Amino acid sequence: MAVSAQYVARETATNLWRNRLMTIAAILTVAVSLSLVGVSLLLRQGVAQATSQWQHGVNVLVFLDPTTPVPTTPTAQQHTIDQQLTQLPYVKSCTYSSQAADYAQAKRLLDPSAASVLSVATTPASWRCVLSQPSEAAAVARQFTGFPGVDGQVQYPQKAIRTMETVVHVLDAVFLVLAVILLLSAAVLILNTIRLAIFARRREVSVMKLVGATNWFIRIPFMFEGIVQGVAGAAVAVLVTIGLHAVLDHFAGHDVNSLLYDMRTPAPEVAMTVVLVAVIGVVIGAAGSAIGIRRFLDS
Amino acid sequence: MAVSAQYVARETATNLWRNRLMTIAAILTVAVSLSLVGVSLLLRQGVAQATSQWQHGVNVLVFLDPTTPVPTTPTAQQHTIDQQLTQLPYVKSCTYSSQAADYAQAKRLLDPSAASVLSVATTPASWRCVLSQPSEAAAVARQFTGFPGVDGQVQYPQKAIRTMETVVHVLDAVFLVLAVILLLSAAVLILNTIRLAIFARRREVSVMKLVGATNWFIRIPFMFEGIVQGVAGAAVAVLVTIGLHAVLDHFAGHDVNSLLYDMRTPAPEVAMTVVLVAVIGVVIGAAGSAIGIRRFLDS
Amino acid sequence: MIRFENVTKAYKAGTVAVRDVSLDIDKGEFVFLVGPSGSGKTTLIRLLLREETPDQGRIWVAGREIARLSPWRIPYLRRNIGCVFQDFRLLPNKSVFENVAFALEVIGRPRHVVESQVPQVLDLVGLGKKRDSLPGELSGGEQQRVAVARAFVNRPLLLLADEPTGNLDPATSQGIMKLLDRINRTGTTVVIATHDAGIVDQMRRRVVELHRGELVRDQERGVYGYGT
Amino acid sequence: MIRFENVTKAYKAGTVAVRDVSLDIDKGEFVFLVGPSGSGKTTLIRLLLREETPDQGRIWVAGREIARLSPWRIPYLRRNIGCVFQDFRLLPNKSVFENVAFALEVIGRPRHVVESQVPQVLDLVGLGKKRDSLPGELSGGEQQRVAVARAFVNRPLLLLADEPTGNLDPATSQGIMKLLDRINRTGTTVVIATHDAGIVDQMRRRVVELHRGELVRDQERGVYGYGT
Ligand SMILES: Nc1ncnc2c1ncn2[C@@H]1O[C@H](COP(=O)(O)OP(=O)(O)OP(=O)(O)O)[C@@H](O)[C@H]1O
Ligand SMILES: Nc1ncnc2c1ncn2[C@@H]1O[C@H](COP(=O)(O)OP(=O)(O)OP(=O)(O)O)[C@@H](O)[C@H]1O
Ligand SMILES: [Mg+2]
Ligand SMILES: [Mg+2]
Repeated sequence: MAVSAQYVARETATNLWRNRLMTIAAILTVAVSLSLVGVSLLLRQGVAQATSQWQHGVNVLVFLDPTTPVPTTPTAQQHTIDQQLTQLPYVKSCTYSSQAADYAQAKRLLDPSAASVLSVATTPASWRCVLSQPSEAAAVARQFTGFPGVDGQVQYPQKAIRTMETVVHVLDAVFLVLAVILLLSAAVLILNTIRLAIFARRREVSVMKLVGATNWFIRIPFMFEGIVQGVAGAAVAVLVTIGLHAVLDHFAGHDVNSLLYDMRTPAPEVAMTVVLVAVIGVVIGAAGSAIGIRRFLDS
Repeated sequence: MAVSAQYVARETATNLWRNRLMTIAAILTVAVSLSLVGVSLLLRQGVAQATSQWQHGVNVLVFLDPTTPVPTTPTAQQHTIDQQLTQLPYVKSCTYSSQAADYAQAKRLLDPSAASVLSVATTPASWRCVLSQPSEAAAVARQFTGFPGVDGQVQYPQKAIRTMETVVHVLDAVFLVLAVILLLSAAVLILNTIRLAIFARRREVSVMKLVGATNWFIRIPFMFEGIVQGVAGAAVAVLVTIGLHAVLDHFAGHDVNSLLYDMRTPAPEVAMTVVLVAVIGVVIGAAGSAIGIRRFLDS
Repeated sequence: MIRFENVTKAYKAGTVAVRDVSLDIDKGEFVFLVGPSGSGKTTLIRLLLREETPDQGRIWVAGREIARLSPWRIPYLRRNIGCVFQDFRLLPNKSVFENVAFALEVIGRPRHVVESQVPQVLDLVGLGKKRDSLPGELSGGEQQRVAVARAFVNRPLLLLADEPTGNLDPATSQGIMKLLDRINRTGTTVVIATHDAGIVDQMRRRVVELHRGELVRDQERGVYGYGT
Repeated sequence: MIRFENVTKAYKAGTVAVRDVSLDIDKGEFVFLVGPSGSGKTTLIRLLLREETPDQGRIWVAGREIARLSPWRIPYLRRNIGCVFQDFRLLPNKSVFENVAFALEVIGRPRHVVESQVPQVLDLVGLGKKRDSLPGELSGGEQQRVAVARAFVNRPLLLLADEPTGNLDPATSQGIMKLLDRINRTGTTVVIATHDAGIVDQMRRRVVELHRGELVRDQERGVYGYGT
C-alpha cells in the first residue's frame, strides 16, 4: 500500500474540485435520498411518541356496586385497595372517585332529561385505573371482576382502543416500511451515481494502472472522495431532518390538543436518527466508491 | 432539422445498447424514484378513501323532548320532519328512532345498574342524521335546536370528530407532502443521472458538432434515449404501484373492520396514478435529456 | 476561399497561439502548414472551423466572415469543411463504418448513398476489412485513416488535415498524400498541417510556416525547412 | 531483459495482431520496432506491459514470465517499465506537473524528490513553462512530450516508446531521440516503435521489423526499410 496521507488528501481535494459536476451530482443524490430516510425515521418516532401519549389516556373504569356499602370518606382502607389494584400486572395507577363525584360528573355528561333520573345513591363509586399496556385492558378487566364490591361490569374503551391501536400500528408500519424502502432506494441511487461518476473516469483509472499504481493506491483517493461526498450529502440530510424537527416542534407549540404536540420527539432520539443518517452517508460513500471502482480495477 | 426517423430509431437503439451501464443507471433511478412517488400517491388515495368511509360514521343525534308528546307510530308526519331535516345544509339522511327503540338500545349499552333507572317514558326518541360534511356537525346541531319538540341538547361526537379529522388531515398532508417531495426528489435525481450520463459523452457531442451536426440532429436521439429510459423506468414504477395496490387489496380481503379494507382504492383512481407516473417518466426523460445536453451544445 | 486578416488568438492561460497572422488561400490551392511543435498550426485550423473565435482580426471562409456567423449557421459552415483532427476525434461508440457514415448523415444524404459511398472511401484508405471495428479496437494508424476517410467522404469545398500522417508508415503516408492530391485536383482546397519533411519536400507545394504563432514564411513550391 | 518465445496474440474480433514472434533483447540494448500501420507494434508493447496476455507462447521481462505474474505483482512490473503510449494516455484532470509527478508518487517517492525531479525532466523535454497546463490545453506535440517525460522520470529499467515523435517537428524529434539515447547509455533498455524513417536511418541501431504480426527482419545497425 504505502499510500501517504498527504497524497490522499491532495488527490481527494483536487479530484473533488476538478470533477465538480460529478461531485455535486453525488452529493445531491446522497442528500435527497438520506433526507427522505431521515424524515421518514423522524415521522416514525413522532408516531411512536404520539402513541405513548395516547396510551396514557386508556383507563379501565371499575364501578363499585352501589348496594354494597363503601365508606364515604375513604382513607387508610382506600389506600389498601389502591395498593392491591396497583399490584396487578399492567396497572400503573388508580384513582378513586366517590359516588358523589361520579354523580356530579354524570350530571355534567348527560343531558338534563337523562340526568334527572339519576341520584347520588344509585350512582356507583368507581376506581379509574391507568394501564401501562393499553392492549391488556380486557385482561385487567377480568382480574378486577373478583374484587370485593366490584360491580359485575368493568368498563374500558374497547372499540376506541382497537381503532387507535390499528391506526398506530399501521402508521408505525407505514413509516418503518417507508424508511426501509427509502434506505434501500437511497443505497441503489447513491451506488448508481458513484458508479456513473467512476465510469466517466474509467480511462483515468486504466492509465493509473498502466503507470504502475497498485489497486489500493487508486482506490483510496476514490474512497475518500466517496466519503467526502457521503458526509456532505449526509450533512445536508441531517440539516433537513433537524430542520423538519424544529419546524414540527415550533408548530406543535404548546397546544396540548394538537397531534403535533403529541408527536414531539425528545432530542436524544432525534440525535440518534441524525447519527444514523450520518453513518449511512459515510458508509455508503466509502463502500459505494470501493464497489463502483472494483470492475475497473480488474485487469 | 431534417432528422430522419430511421436515423433517430437506429441511433437511439444502438446508443442505448452501447451505453448499457448508463442506460441501466438511468432506468433504475427513474424506476426507484417514480415507484416512491407512485406508492406515496396510492397511500394518499387510500387515506382519502378511508376518510370517506369513516365519515359515514359521523352522525348527529337529535333527541326529542320526552315530555312533548310525539306520535308513537310516525308515518306521514315523520316523513315531513325527515324531509325538513334533510333539506338543511350538510345533512345527508336521517333516521327516526322511537322512544322504545332508544330505551332498548340504552339497556344494551349501559350496565344493568345504570339501565335500571331508565324507563321507556323517560327515554327520549331521537333522530340520527348522517352528515355530508362531518366537520359541520356543530353548525348542524345549532340548526336543529329550533325544531319543534327538540330537546335542548343535540349530541354529536365532538371530540371523536376533532381527533379523527386531525388524524386524517395530518395523514393526507403527510402523504401529499411526501408525494410532492418525492416527485421533486425524483426529478432532481433523474436529471442528475441524465446529466452525468451525458457528461460522460460530452466528447462525443463535441465531435458531432465539429462534423457539422445541427443541435437538433444531436439532441433528438438523446431525447429519445431519455424517453426510452423514462418509459422503461416508469413502467417498472407502474408495475410496483399496481403490485402494491394488488397486495394491499389482497390483504384487505373482506375484513370490513380492517383499516386496509377502508383504504381500498377503486381501479379508476389507481389508473390515474399510474398514468400520472408514466407521463412523469416520459416528460422527465425527454426534458431531462434536452436540458442535460444543453450546456454541451452551446458553442 | 480563406482569408486571415491580422488574426490574433490567445488562450485563457495567456499563451498567444496565433499572433497577427494575415494569409490568403485561393480556391483549389494545396497548402502545407509547417512549424515547430506548439507554433499554432492546430489553433489556425480550429479558427477556420470556428471551434475558437479570434481575439483580434477577421477570418473569411468561402466569402463569409465566420466570427459574425450566427450560431445556428455554424453547422452549415462545418459541412463544407472536412477536417482530419490531430487527435482523430472519432466517435468512440460508433464503428468505423458509422463514423464515416455520420458525416454523410449529418448533411441528410439518403441511406443508399451512404451504403455505397462509405465502403468505397474505406477501401481507398485501406480499411475495407475493419468497417465494423470500434475505434478502440484499431491501431493508431488505422484510427488516423478513419479520420481521413471521414474528412473527405462528403466531398467538402475545403479539406483541413492536422498531421494526417503522424501515425502512418511512409508507404501508407504516401498513399494518403496521393489521395489528398487527387481530391485537390477535383477543385477542393486542401490545407495540411504537418511535420513530415519528406512529404513536404517531395510534393513541392505552397508552404506556410508559423513560428511561435507568427507567420514567418509563405513560399510557393516550398520545402519543409531551410536548414533542418 | 526481454524474451518472446513463439508469442501469438489474436484480438476478439479475430485479428491476429502478433503471430509466432520470438525475440531476445538484452539489457541495455536500443531497438527500433518498425512495420506498416497495423502490423502489431503496439500490441507487442502492450504484451510487455501485461496490458494484454498472449494467447500462445511465453514472455519474460527482467527474468520473470509475466503471464504467470499474480495480479498484485503487475503494478511492480510496470514500475520498472516506462512507457510512452501512442495515444499519450495522460490523466486529463491533472496538470502537466502532476501527470509526471504521478509516476514518482506511485513508487512512493517523497515529496521533495518529486519537487526537484519533475521540473528538471520537464525542462529536458522543453515544457518548463507549461507545468500547470492541463493536457487539454496543450498542442499535440506538447502532450507527446509530457508522455515522454512521464515515461522516464522514474529511471525505469526498460523504456518503451510507441511512436514518440509522431506529432513532433524534426528538430524536437531529434532532441527527444538524443534524450532517449542518453537514457540508453545509462543502462536502460530502450524499445521504440516508430515510423520515422529519418531517425531510424540516422541512428543506426538494431531494427526489428513486423509485417502483419510476423517478425520479418531483425537487423543490427539497421535502417527503416529496404526499399521505401
Ligand atoms: N485549449 C488551450 N488552452 C490553453 N492553451 C492552449 C490550448 N490549446 C493550445 N494551447 C497552446 O497554444 C499553443 C499553440 O498550440 P497549437 O495546438 O496550435 O500548436 P501546434 O502548432 O498545433 O503544435 P503541434 O505541432 O505540437 O500540434 C501551444 O503553446 C499550446 O500550449
Ligand atoms: N483492442 C483491439 N481489438 C481488436 N483488434 C485490435 C485491437 N487493437 C488492435 N487491433 C488490431 O490488431 C492489429 C495490430 O494493431 P497494433 O495496434 O498492434 O498495430 P500497430 O503496429 O501499432 O499499428 P500503427 O502503426 O498503426 O499504430 C490491427 O489490425 C488492429 O486493428
Ligand atoms: Mg497541433
Ligand atoms: Mg500502434
